[in-house]
Amino acid sequence: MKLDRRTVLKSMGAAVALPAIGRGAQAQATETIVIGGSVPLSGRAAETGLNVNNGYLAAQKFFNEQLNGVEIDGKRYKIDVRLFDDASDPARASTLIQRHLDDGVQFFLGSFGSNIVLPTAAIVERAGKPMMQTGGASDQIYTQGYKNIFCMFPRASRQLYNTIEYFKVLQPAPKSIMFAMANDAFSKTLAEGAIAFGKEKGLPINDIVTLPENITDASSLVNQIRSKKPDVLLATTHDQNSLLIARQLISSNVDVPLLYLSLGPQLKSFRDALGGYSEGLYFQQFWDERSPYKDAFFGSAQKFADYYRQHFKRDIAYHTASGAACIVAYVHAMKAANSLDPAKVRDKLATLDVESLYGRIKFTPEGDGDPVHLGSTVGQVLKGTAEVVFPEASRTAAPVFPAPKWAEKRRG
Amino acid sequence: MTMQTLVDGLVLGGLFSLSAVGFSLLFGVLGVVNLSHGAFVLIGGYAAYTLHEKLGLDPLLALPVIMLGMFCLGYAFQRSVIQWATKRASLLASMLLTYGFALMIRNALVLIYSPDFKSVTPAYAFDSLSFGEVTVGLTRVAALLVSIVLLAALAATLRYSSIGRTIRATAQQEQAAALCGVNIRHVFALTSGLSAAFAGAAGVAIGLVMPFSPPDETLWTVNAFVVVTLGGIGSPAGALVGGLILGVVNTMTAQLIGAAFPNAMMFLLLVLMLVVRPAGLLGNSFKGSR
Amino acid sequence: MKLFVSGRSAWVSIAITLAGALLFALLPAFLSPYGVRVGQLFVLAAGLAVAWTVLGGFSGYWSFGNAAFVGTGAFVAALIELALPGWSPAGAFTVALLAAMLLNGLLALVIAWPILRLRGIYFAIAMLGVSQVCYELVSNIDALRGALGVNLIDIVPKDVRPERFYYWALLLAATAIILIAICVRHSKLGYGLLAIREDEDTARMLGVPTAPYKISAFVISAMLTAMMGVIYAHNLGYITANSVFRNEFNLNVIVYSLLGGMGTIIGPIVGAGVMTYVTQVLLGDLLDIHMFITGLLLAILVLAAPNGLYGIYDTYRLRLKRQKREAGR
Amino acid sequence: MSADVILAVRGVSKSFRGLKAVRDVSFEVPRGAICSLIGPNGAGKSTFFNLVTGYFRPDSGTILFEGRDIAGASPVDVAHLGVARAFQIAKPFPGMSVTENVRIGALFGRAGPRDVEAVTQSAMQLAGLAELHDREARELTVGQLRRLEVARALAARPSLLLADEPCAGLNPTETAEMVAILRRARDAGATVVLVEHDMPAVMEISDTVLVLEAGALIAQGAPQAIARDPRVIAAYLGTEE
Repeated sequence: MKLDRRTVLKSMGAAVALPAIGRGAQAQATETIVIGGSVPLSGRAAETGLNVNNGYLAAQKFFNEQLNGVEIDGKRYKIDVRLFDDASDPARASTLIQRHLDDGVQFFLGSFGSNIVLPTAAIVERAGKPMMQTGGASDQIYTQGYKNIFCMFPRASRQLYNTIEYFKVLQPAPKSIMFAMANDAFSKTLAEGAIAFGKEKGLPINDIVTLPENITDASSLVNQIRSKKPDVLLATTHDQNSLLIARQLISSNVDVPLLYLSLGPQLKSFRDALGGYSEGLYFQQFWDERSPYKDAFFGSAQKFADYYRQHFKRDIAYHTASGAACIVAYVHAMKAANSLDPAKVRDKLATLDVESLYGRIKFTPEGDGDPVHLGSTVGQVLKGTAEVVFPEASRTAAPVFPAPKWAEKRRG
Repeated sequence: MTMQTLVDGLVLGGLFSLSAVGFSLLFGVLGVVNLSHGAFVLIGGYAAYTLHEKLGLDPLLALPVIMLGMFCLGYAFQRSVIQWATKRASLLASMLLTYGFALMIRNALVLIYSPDFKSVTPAYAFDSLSFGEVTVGLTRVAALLVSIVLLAALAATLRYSSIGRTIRATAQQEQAAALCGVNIRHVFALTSGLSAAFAGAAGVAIGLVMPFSPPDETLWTVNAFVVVTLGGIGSPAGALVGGLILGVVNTMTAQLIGAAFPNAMMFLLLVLMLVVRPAGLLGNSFKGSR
Repeated sequence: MKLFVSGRSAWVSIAITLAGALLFALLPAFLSPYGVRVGQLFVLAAGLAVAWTVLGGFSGYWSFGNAAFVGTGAFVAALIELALPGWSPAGAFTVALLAAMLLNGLLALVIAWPILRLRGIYFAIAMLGVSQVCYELVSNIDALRGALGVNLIDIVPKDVRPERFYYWALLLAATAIILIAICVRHSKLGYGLLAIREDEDTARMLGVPTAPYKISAFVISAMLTAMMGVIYAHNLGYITANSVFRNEFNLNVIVYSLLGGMGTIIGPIVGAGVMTYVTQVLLGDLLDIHMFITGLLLAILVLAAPNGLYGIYDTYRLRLKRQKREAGR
Repeated sequence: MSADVILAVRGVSKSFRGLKAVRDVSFEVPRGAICSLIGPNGAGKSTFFNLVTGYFRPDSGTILFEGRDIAGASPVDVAHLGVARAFQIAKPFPGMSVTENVRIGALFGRAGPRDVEAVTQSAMQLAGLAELHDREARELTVGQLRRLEVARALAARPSLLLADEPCAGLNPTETAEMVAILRRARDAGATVVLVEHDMPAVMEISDTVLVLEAGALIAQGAPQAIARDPRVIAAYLGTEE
């Protein structure tokens, strides 16, 4: 996975210089489309960073090895994804993105974390190159008037629309809903968007708790739940914190009829850690490998997952799929533009409407994912697997509400 | 509800105490501020995870093994690296050295275990104990007990055993101890070994109670700072007092001011304490408070 | 009263600094935009490190919490800009910058009195605590927007490329910091601080008013650090508490000084240059082990060259001097 | 108190955790004198210096410097009033040149800002350091360091110089040099109080000798008289009990 600077430069030269100079001389050499970008492989965001990273690389591998590259305007190209670790440091990310730009990279992939994505997006936007990303969903990115930045997710404040719709149709209707949000840009915007939408829909959102970004103890949240007895707890927390909250709720024997942890139960390691207690937990489901999506290259979501598992050891996650979908989106746009001109590819990205392994790729005019097609569904852990339970159109299983109490699960 | 919060705080405090006592010992005896302490704590946690996953060994049974391993690691760390740094550079510079090691350990943990969180969940991880209105998770109670037993054992070792007496004498009068034929390097390394062993034990207890991932090392180093500053330097009692106070402050702040504020309160307390009484409530058990 | 105690060497240093700054100002003409961005990182690092040196290097009070001033400066500026919506970018920026520096000076003044009574490791810990408190408060108080993040106004003139503009802005600020550091070093204040570093009790007996001197240095250091923080934040354009209250800001400034030479002004500049080159350029490609290598470098630095590059040069220089003297006899 | 008494100590006591380091000591030092403070180790000589320079606050008693009570004043204030101290273990600033070291003394002493250079130069001249002006402090020998220590103290233009064992560890040539320097300092206008173990030097230089034992002043007078005083001899040799 290590990149050698010399090979980077060499292949950049191939990608950039050759189309301009005579093509004929080296017609037999395979040309490459270089796609550059950064991911956080160290620091707090490394966990998701690695998923995004693997998604990018899996798609690259698939296109190059299974499809022998991609054909655009009658020529075959290999895809060359060049990534570096930005260590979640925005200054480092900006510097290294600039290096890619200087080296002539025409297409970019995004990092993870809005405070990294936004400064790098500003640089790429100014240079007039497109950026496909799957890690910066905070609303701030989409209020800058950027034209070249596209995200596989809807902006954070719109991501829980389906979830709120689901709460609306719950029977019996919940009498009180509690929100707990981690204190970072993403989790906060996610929750605040949902709260605003929920209140608009007339949901009884009675309590809002802000948690630190990283917690070592969730007992105060547990105590509040114990005393207020909400019917629904929606926690927008990252998986490590979600697990801590779940464990403390279980061991304190405090039940919530609908426990929704936005990040966590999607992961197999999370469900394994909780064993039988994970049964009935709700979560934000962006993607499931069993989704009936057709993909022009991979075939289907399921086939992508199978391919990934053959070649990568790390568990698959929805960020893996959305990462791969970034490359797929690029290839669709390049084919549609029949060109590798970044401005033309950008125009095709903006009007893209195509089904992929990750879902129907369609962006809003501001560049974030369409909230209907790329928004999240409501997931629930049922019989140990992560199922989609809402909206009904994409349902893989019927929801269970209220979920069984801890005591029932303890008995087995 | 207040009772519950208090108990939650004390239980959390037990973990803080155990996680800080090694740091405190090293600081008190050698004057070395070990910024890789949190990384040592995590090594203990990951060791417990590995033994539990691969051999099915219960973390509480694995505890002595891990402490022994960590003791050797700490002993070697002092004899090879820290000793060299404190001799050639300053104590402040040795802080940077240990920061370098923290970075290396953290990176190594990411490479070995991936950046994903890990958790150790034995069968009893989800059980709880109830006393009237108050309910506490069983693993948390176990962690608290481990803390108290180990801290008491350490206190007894320092007070009554010959090794403990030598360590205390060396801390107070390094040169005098050397004149009396004490092998200072050996004693310092023993202290460092003990420090690491207790860091490892804390890692096991933490692993039992909560999920962890490599970036957490910063958290446990910083917590150790606060505990030591609150309680006092170099003594198990200081670590216990500091840890329990910190735990209670943590849960009480979350309950009364807001769940987001325990950390702010904790550091505010740290700064206030440094200003009012830099050597902590119980003072420096070795060097006489300033 | 005379500005400088050791007048000649002060003016020589000032001249060298101005010449150097001019040279650096011309560099973007020869560098790729990437080179300019690396230049930004270097100038930022050098400015922060020299600002740290005014207290840490001169007086020996090692602050492990200068990120407090970077972050507080950045957020004060951002929030003030939010409060001045109708203003021209240049006007709003100027007000924000001055206010950020002033407020950080005040913050430093308020905490200086209790905190500077602590010495050595206790001062270091207390500053670490201060930076954490600032971080936690900015992240957790909604009005301060540390968690959600905040956009800063765009102050780049239309026909200037942003990487160049910020390179020059950071360079200008860093030059100002270096010049101020030189003035401090060669003034009575500087001599007093050096005396404090060598032996605070002796300094007091020589009549050095230690408390006001330490506080002055602390306030200057905080204001200069905040100035860098404000420009850095504008360069990013959007910041969350995590972007500016970075542990790296706390520790790297010390690393630069140690590497280059503690207590000198040239030391942190050289250290910043070397470390920026190594971590951003040499290790820029390494995906998963750059943190490991940075840690290793730190360890080697402390173990092998505890007095830094300047220490190596200094030993060599002393030996030359001695040889010359002996030869002259 | 007559005008030519520069330092008057009245009934000063100081104890640490019950240990009486200085007990009820009173004496006067006339302006322009060289006065030596002798006594066995632990007799309280250094504590006494620390009391005068404001490093410790006496438990009781007054210390009048030029008629002003300085007991408990801060070291900085005491220094500004004109009391300078040369330490037993020389504490120069090692990374600085000899000139810079002496200059710090001048800067924070009583010379006007415009006179700093002149004062620095004359103090170096007086201490015989002119030739070593660009040498760095860490390059100096023990004897040179001791002279640097005195020069730095003198550069403050003190009216009272407290010298803590200026001759300790010096060879006879260096000791003679130091005695000459202290004489020149006195001639330049400073009253000198020194703590010293080197008896020949004490006998040669002192106008008055004060003897401390176990914190108490047991004798004072001209050097010859002190040398014959049975209490002093007993204090040094130990009484037969």
